[in-house]
Amino acid sequence: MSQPEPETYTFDFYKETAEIVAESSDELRIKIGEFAGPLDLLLFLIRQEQANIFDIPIARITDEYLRFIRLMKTLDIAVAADFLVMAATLIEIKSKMLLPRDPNAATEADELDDPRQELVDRLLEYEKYKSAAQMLYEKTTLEQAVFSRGKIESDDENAEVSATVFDLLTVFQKIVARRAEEIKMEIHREEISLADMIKDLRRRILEAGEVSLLAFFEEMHSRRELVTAFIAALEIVRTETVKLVQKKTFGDVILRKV
Amino acid sequence: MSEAVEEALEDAPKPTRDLSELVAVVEALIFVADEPITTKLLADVLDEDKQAAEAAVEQLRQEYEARESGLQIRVIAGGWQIATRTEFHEEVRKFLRTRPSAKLSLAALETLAVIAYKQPVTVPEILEIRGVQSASAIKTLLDKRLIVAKGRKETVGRPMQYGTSKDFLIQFGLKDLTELPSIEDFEDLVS
Amino acid sequence: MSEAVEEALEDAPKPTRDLSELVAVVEALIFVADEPITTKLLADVLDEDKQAAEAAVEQLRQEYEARESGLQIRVIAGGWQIATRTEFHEEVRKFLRTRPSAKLSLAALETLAVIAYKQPVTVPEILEIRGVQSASAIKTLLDKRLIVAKGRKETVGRPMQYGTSKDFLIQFGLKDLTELPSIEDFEDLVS
Repeated sequence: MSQPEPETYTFDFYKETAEIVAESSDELRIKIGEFAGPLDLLLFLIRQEQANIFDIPIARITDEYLRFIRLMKTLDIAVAADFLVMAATLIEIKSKMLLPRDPNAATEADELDDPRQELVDRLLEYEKYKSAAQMLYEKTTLEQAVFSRGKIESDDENAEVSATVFDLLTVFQKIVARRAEEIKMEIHREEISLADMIKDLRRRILEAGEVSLLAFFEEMHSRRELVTAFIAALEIVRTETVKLVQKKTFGDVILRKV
Repeated sequence: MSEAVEEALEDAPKPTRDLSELVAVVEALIFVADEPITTKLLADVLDEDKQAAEAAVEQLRQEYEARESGLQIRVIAGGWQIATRTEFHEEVRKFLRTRPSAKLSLAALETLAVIAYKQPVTVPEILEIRGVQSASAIKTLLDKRLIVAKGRKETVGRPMQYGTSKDFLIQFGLKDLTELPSIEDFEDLVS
Repeated sequence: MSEAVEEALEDAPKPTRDLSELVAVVEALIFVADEPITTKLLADVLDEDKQAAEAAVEQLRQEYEARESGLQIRVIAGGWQIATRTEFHEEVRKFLRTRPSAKLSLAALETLAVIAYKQPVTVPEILEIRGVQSASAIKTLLDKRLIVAKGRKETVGRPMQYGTSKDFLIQFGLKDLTELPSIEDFEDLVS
């Protein structure tokens, strides 16, 4: 698949799920929908490369994945952290694959030790639910062709809401919020620029040797600041001698001075 | 649908439905309508002549009569409607009375939410939180046995305190009160 | 209903309805019910055996099939319901001026699939399978009443568990959860 710059991606789960188009040569944004998560993106890349899921060309896929992440500047932040975790996982697998194999180890044990194995298992497990989601989508589409009766008189006698515990909580929260409205206070915070964010992060990594990404993100006060923090982290990994380390799957990602 | 397509459809010949098909689709439309539906509206929606629509409804009405069903097709307020037959009103009324009802008005639901999360709580305290009088909602909740009196509060006027009942736990599928979702459970979801 | 009344009813002779009368009254009740009505509830309201009610509904269902009506009798979410036939969806939609309701996002559908197959399931367990935070998807599913809280898991932090609701069955046209294909069936599709 050779596509000229600017890059344009489309993919089709059911129609209209994700399409990433270039608005200008250097600014890309998500037009419709989004990848449902890092595993979804990974499956897309593997398919795009026409690679075998049981023998993932990890170096190529990792490069593609990181390139993609850089493009997704305007990505929703809650998702971004998970995408970064996956980036760290891929980098870790890639580096393990580069390690010379122990010549004394038996071939069979080697296969068991394939650093890609855990990821493949997760992808296969995930893909089952992705297919199940597609099945649900088809069912609900079919069901939308069936209609139940219109309102009749006796319905009005019962025109009340049927409540669940979730309703209790949301209703309670709304009441509390309604009261809090009266004592609302606006707190304005100064927005920090990307350059300052990068400077600050760089200084902290140099001073402490490492910085927890999660802790760094948690300090942010607004969605905007989070976006800036996320881009700053990507920039630092790209331009500085800093690497992403993850101690265990789903664990925190650490930015560490090399 | 683009305008061009719509125009093309308007010029298109009338749909060719035979009577039985027309009767069936007329039945579906009367069934989903919230209010009695006129023959003219039926004809318009189906792109049929008014006479054809008229004939179809009449055919449908006769079929309902002939098969001695529990339902009837009737004219009311100038339109057609499906309704239960009068012979079965006793059973219908009995069903409507006994149907399970975990349903609450919004006022009752709000009051119940406050009582569930703040129990034991007095009427003045509920007023303080909701900002509106809750007397009739409290009566409804007591009638439905969702709340119970929990003794008096040792304060000025010794107001009665309320809390949720065992029936409340059963109706909301809770083992005990600790199973009520907390604000923390939904903090991420609601933000 | 008080115990005395119940006993009186039990001693009372069963009502003497012939099958066609029973079919008709069952039709009336399914029609007025605002959600799918179970065979048991039908039998209770009519003071009939469950088998008799069952036979009547089945008879009714076959009659609807045979007369090629615009409507169908079907089982959904464990109960009986009258609904339009799929063939007429275009005309019905045109009449109601509705579009197919907003699609769930990919993330919400995936989360729903995990919850449907793994229920009761906690938020961290969903994260493990999807590899991504699912909070906003869960919020959407709760708002749409497709999922409900199912108590707490007795583990560290006692996290809330989720499962699918009756509305889920209704909106996805399922009789019950066993109608879902087994998750292992999707393995073959995985390349």
